[in-house]
Amino acid sequence: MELFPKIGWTLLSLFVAINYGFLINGLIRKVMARIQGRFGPPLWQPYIDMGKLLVQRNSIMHGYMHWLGPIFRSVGGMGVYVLVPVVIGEPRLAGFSDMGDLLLMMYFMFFGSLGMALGAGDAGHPHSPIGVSRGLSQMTAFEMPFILAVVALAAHVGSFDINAIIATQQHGVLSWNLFANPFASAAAFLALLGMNMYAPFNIVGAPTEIPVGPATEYQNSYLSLMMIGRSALAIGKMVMFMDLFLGGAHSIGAAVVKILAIYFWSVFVGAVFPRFRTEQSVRFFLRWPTAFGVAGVLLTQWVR
Amino acid sequence: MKKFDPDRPWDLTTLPTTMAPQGSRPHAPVEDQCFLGAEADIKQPPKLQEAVATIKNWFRASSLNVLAFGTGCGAIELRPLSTSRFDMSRFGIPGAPTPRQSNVFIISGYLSVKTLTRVIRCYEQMPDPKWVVALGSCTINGGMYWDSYNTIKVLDLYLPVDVYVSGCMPRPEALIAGFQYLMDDVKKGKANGWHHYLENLEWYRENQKQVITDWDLPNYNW
Amino acid sequence: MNAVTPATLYLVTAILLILIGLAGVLVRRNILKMVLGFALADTGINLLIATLGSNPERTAPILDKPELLANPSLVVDPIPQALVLTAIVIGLGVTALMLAYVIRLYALRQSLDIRDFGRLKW
Amino acid sequence: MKQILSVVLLLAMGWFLVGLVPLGQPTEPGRVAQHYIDNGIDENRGANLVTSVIVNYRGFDTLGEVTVLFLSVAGAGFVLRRRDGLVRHEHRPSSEILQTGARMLFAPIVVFGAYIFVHGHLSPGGGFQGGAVIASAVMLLLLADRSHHLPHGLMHWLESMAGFGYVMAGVAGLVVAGSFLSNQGVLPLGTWNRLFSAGIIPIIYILVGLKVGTELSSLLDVMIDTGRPARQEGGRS
Amino acid sequence: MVIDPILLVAVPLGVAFLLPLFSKLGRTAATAVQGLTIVFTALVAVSWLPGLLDGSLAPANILTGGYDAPIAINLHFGLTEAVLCLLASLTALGSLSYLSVREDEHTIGRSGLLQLLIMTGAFGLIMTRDLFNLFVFLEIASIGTYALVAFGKEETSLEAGFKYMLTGAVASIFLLIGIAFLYKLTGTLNIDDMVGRMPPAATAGLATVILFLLMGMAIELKLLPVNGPALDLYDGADPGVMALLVGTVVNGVLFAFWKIALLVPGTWDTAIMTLGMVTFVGSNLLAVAQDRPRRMLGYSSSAQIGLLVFLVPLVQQGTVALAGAGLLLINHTLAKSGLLWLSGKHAGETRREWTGAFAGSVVMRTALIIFILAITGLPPFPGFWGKWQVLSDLMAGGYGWWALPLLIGSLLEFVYYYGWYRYVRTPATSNVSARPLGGASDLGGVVAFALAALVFGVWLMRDLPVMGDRVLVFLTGVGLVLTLLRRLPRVVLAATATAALGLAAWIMATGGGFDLTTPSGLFHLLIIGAGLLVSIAGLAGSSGTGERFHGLFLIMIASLLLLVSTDNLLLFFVAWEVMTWTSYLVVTSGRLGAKPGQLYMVFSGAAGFLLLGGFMLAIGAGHTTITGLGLLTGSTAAWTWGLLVTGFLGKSAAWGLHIWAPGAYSEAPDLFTPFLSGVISKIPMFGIAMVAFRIAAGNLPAIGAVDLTWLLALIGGLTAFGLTLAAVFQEDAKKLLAYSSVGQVGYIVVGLAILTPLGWTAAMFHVVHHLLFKGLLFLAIAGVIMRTGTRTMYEMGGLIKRMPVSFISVLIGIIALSGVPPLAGFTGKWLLYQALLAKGWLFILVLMMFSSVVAFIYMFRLIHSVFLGQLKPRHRDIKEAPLPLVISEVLMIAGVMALAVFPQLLLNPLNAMMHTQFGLDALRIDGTVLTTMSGHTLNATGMMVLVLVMFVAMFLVLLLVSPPMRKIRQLDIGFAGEVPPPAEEIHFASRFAQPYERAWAPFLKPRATNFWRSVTENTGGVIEAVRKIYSGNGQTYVLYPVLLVVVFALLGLGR
Repeated sequence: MELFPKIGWTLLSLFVAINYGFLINGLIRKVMARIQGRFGPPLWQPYIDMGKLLVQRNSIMHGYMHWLGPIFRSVGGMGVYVLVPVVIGEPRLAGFSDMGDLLLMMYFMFFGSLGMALGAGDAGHPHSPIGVSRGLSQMTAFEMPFILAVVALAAHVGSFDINAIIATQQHGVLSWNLFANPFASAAAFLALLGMNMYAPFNIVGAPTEIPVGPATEYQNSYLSLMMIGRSALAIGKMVMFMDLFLGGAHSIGAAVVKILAIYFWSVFVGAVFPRFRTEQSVRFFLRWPTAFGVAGVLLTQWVR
Repeated sequence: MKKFDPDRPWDLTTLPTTMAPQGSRPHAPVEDQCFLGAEADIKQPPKLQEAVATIKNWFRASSLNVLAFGTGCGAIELRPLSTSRFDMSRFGIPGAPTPRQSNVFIISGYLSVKTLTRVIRCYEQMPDPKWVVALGSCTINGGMYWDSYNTIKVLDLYLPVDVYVSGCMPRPEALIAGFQYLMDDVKKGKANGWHHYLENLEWYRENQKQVITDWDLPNYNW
Repeated sequence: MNAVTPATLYLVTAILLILIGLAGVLVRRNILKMVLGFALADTGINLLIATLGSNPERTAPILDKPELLANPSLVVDPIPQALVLTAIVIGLGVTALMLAYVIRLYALRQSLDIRDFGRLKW
Repeated sequence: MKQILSVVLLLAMGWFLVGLVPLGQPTEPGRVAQHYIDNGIDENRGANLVTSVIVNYRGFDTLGEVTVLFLSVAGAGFVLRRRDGLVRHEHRPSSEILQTGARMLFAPIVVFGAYIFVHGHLSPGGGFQGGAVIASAVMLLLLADRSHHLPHGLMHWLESMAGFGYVMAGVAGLVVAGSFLSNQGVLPLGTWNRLFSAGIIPIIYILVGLKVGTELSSLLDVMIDTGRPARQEGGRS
Repeated sequence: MVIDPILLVAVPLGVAFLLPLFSKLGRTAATAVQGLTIVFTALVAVSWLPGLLDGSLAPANILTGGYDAPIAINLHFGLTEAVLCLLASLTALGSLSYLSVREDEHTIGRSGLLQLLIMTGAFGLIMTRDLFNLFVFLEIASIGTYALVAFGKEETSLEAGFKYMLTGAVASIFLLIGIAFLYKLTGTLNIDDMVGRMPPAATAGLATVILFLLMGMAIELKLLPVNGPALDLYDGADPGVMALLVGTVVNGVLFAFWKIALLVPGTWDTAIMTLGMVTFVGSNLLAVAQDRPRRMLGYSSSAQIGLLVFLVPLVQQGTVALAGAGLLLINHTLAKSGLLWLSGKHAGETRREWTGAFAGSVVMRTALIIFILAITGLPPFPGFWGKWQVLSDLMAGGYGWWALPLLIGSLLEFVYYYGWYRYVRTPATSNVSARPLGGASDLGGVVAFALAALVFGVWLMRDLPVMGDRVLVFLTGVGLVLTLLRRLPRVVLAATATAALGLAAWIMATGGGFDLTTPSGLFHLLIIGAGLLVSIAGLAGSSGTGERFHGLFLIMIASLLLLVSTDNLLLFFVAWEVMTWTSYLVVTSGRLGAKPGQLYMVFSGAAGFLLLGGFMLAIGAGHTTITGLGLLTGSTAAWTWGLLVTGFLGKSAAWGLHIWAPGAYSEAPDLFTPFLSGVISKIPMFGIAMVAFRIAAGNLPAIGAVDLTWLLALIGGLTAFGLTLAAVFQEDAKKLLAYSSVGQVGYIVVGLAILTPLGWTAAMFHVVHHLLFKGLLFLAIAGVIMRTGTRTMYEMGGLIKRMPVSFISVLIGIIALSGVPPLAGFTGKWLLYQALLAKGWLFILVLMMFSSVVAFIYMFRLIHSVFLGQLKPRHRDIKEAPLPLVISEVLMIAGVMALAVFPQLLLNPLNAMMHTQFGLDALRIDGTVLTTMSGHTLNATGMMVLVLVMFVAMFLVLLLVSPPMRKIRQLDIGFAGEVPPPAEEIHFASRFAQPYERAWAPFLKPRATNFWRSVTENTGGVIEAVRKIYSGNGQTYVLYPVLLVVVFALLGLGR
């Protein structure tokens, strides 16, 4: 595909994805409220919040790194999204996924977090690095089962190429990795709980303890950029999970549904669990999810 | 006017009787002046600008983040607001744990002088525009603390109050009603306490320093 | 050993002297007596060397008589005798030095017990 | 415990040493010894083969021996160089009879010693024996009269010169015959069994005698002179 | 013109007899006469040396008494004797210069005599061929020793001397028994004559006779159980006296033993070798626990003599070349005498009291380290060549197993010598006397011997091809000069070093030395480039470098250049060891570098000996080149590979062997650490790739079901993971980077172990990239340390406002390190993971990926604690790092960015390199797209462009949507309305990863440290128990010879 049409399609796709992320966010609030017996804010409340953030009248800056942090965050989120192919056989929605493979995506996910952490650190608020410390600890922990799961899948096809992994899942629902390699899937979906940072793994921003964690000193336009980044990252991640475990999507509709399904897995878990302390969550991820992951890798080797 | 006597804090006659003088701080950019009540001084803004300002105010009114700061016994009445019975989130009013990200400051009840210093700081760290909701009689005239030696009586002397919710204590429903008023005012651009505070900062400071004898607020907020 | 030859007798005596001397060194704690033990052992060594050159059937290797000069095989091996002389002198030298040491050691610690001279160890 | 172990070990060692007894039985002289017996007179003209061996064939050993003696005297002097911790003997003057007798005996004994080392190449005895006899005379003097002082200057000079003379005699052999301590050609060998015979052997033996005499005397002097330790408390005895 | 060697004995004897008379003339006269005599003897020996060396002179047979042996005593004067006599003369001369200033009124005129006679005794011992004469001279030497040891403090010396006499007397008795019976058995006393006349070995009693003879010699030689008095002597007597003895009596007795060994039947060889080796290893082991340096030197002497005794039968059999043993002996004499003299120059009794010794004296410090390097057998000192010769002869002669204890003993020498030096390097505290004793006038011997050791060692290298290499010789020469001139201003030193390196770089560049398609070319570039960057940074001239840094640095670079370019095992090892000791010296020149330096040296020494073992196996199999290693097969190949790889891993601080690394990295001078981490830790990687894997090319057997390369990869993975985890919990910036460095080396190990073109490409790519970014990090941190004066991270903070360039350096560094796109760290990791996946080592792949994730914690921690958060008030006025540092940093940033945008710059040559190494391509590179052979693509340049575009776009967006923005003050944070406490209290940096620590607690026990601690403690316990045999009781010491005789006899060697 030519470069400029590709850029155009990618921008469009990104725009849709971010909006979808906003809607899902609103939906989550609504759903959570309903679970708790409340009415909840309107579905478009994220848009309102976003609008409000953009029309605040003044803003602060602690330092240049503080200022750059949200940019890293948004670039990281959008980067992840443009690196995944969303719909099978649809180059217009594949973004720049030809630049690299699953590894690139996995490592690019850190880009935003790293920049965000740097920016938060520059703010000089003690809660920011505390949150970062918790986040990093938890992240390394959930990466263990996730890496195991990814390696299991990659080893199965002998490649980190995401299209190759999708290709093996095109023989009916049962050929989805979710069923073909249940151990790896279990590991990955448990890791997803940590990745999405809903309860019980929301110690990072624990409100009232370390108010909103790393983002303590951010406001207004910074937050709006971060919202964009978070939406893109969430959708990108979900698409990646979809590609890895749910056989990808043949149409936009399928993608929308599958993304929603994957996302709400962590939301529903979060709705019923209290919060883990950092070391508890680290230990949690290093126990059963890791064991599942190891089983997944062994399964792959056995199948091969 | 008698000078304020720290030994007789309940003596309301020492309090300033006149309202703050105008114009001691540079005023806000033009788009907001549509609603700042100073229409006489400037020429009527274009319609488009007014429409934009309306939209902006609508956004502001629909997403009021409340700073999680309970000052007095009224704080206990805030909690039910987020429960399923009252559910203030349906108005787009979530809590915000840090002043950097909040828009509304509820002064929930009596305010001791010691707390006042914290309140001032938090208030000044909130981004503009921001609003103060005074909850309960104590914020109006001292209420049952009218003769306390370390409780302020009239909140409006120290921070610009946008909405009073009277009662001792007011029920959560009353607070929600107060919020409705606030949202109406915000939408109409009438809730301009923050602007008033900016403009009359010296006056507020003077009042604040009168009660806060050990003034140790660093002046780098402004 | 069918019969006890004189040489056997000398040798056994020499060995006994050596052993007694060494026993003195190893058992007595008085350093003066240890020195004496070495002197005794030296004597035993000297006797041993001398015996190795001895032969009861022959005479001393001093050819001061014409009949000896004519028949030199009547004399014994002169070398051990020369060696003994050297050994005696060396033994004397060592003993003298040891005694000098004993004097200074006694002056140093007011004791002759070998166990008092064990500050340097390990 | 250690003593018992020592005795046991010594007995074991003795048992191994006794095993050597059969080796020590009389045998014919070895090749070298036979050479000395057969050719000793021809080569050195000294009647006393032992002296020939000591001074000529194994003269290098003897030089070492003299050195050992010299060294032990110097060493004893070195070790005893300090006097701290020692007090001088307070001695009663000995009786006049003893002193006179000792003085009377001194000269004959010295002469006897000289006789022994001068005739070392002819009869039993030699420099060492003669020197020892001379030293015994000195000891007699010292014991008889504790206040007696030896003429240190003279003795040092004699000591040094005798030793140096020995080395020079060796060097003379090196110069004349090309071999250190060689007896060939330095002095005429003379006739067998005469006083003036055997080349430089008597000369060396005289030097050795002087050397040994003075060395042993100095040794006695050093030791007698040190005094006894100052008596103090402490220490096992 | 040669002088008759008999005068060696005659002249000193004659002078000695006259010396009492000379001393009446005055002290100076006596000393002058004595000195002249010794000089004369030295001249005698020297006059023979050239002729004997080139064979134009035949060895002299000197007659005494006018008759030839066996009728009279004869002396022999050949090359060996000449060398030994020369050594004896020189030592005597040095000791004269040392002792003459220490005479008191009692010793004047007396000790000189004894010294002269001891020397003479040694000459006699060396030259005589008569058994009884040998005994006489032995006694002369011994009696002289007995007397002379009374020199100095009586309190200790008399006690030691008396005990020494007691055992000496026993030795005399034993020897006389042996000599008398041998005469009886053979009828002659001449040794050469006797050899032909020895009765058959089965003769009854012969064994007992020989046993007594040998045991007498064993006592004189001070072999293991009977060396107690000798140790006391080293402890108690004046060191100058002991130095004299080492050069004269000890060597003489050793040569006497050589002669007596001629008489001993071959059946005794094993016993002698065992006794010698037990002495070598045992004494060295006991020395480890020794706290008193002088006594430690005694143990060391004992050990060295044991080694030489071990070699005597082998040399006589012709298995080992005499030259090998001779070099060891010369080395020992030079070094040990020098050490003893130096030990007398300081009043310290225990090692602790040696703290900061000689701090004021460049000469003494330099001499001390030269002697220690020499005695521990490092190149270029003679001991190294000796050891190499001996080891190769042992291997070739089928005595390979004996090399094992030899190497172990040598390693123990490292432990205690560098343990001692550690205290010397530690800066003195006020309550320790650091004043050298006795002025500078007695340093003649020390200086001469140090120079002699150096010059002789270098002279031995004259035939090696290395001397022809201009760059090496030039760099080494400049380095030596700079080392000696180290008191010049640092800027001058740094400028000279930079200029020299620049010149070297230019020479190499014009000579095609930087051919990146060959491993040596690549490493040449890395070494010279990193060297230049460090030198440039050194121009800052402040505390980042030790005073002797620049000179040693140049020598080190020369050795590294040699190391990566040679094909010769010997040269490789020489370069390796030179690199080891130069880097050790640089590490110890850090302010607190002494203790970690010791650990570094011990582990490096162990690594070196493992390599030596591996090389020796190869040499034993007949291969002396690195290419020759490829011809090894079967178990030899496996063992060689194992030894080499273990050695290389030890030097690169692989997991389990890493405990030296953090200390050495962090305490090394700040500017050296980048080089240590960037280059020196890569050299073992070069070794694994280019040396060890010559073997692996397909004929490495598997151990059971485990593939050896998989095992290596596992070790690499554990290194990466374990040390990354350890880095997370560090509070010290340099320690954190140190652990990180070592962890990163684990990635390279894994890459190499994969043994595919792609894996090696990944490894080599990482080598280069790690050098760049870790050098950058270390340099930036060095600048920060320089400015803040602390290494503890939580004492810094907020420095981004004061040191922006350093911040950017660290930022780039950690992004590169983390592997986050778009910097080249990702490219390296991508290559590695692709290679691992292709190889199918899944769990190692997981381990590597997981480690790289864990690394995020410490990376953020580093940059946050130092640069972000709250600026401390005391750092409010600090400046950016000095300009030279900034220049170096900018150059490195340029390098990192270049690799990130155009990885093909490096990957193209690497591809070519892999093609020559494997015959296969690793990658296909079309423009900016990398494609592995299995068809996976990565577009690093495109990635970079994408990220940059998005970044700029979002930047503009933020600018656009932001309301007016205010830069607020530092402490204006939302602190619950409170006024924040001072910056120190709200900088969250201390114990940053505490929750993580709690979660990992069961895995965080310092297992490696505990393991090594338990090793040392258990060994220490054994040593403590064993060394109780030296009870200090003279009687016990007499008992041991008797015991030894009985034991040997009971073992069947007697009777």
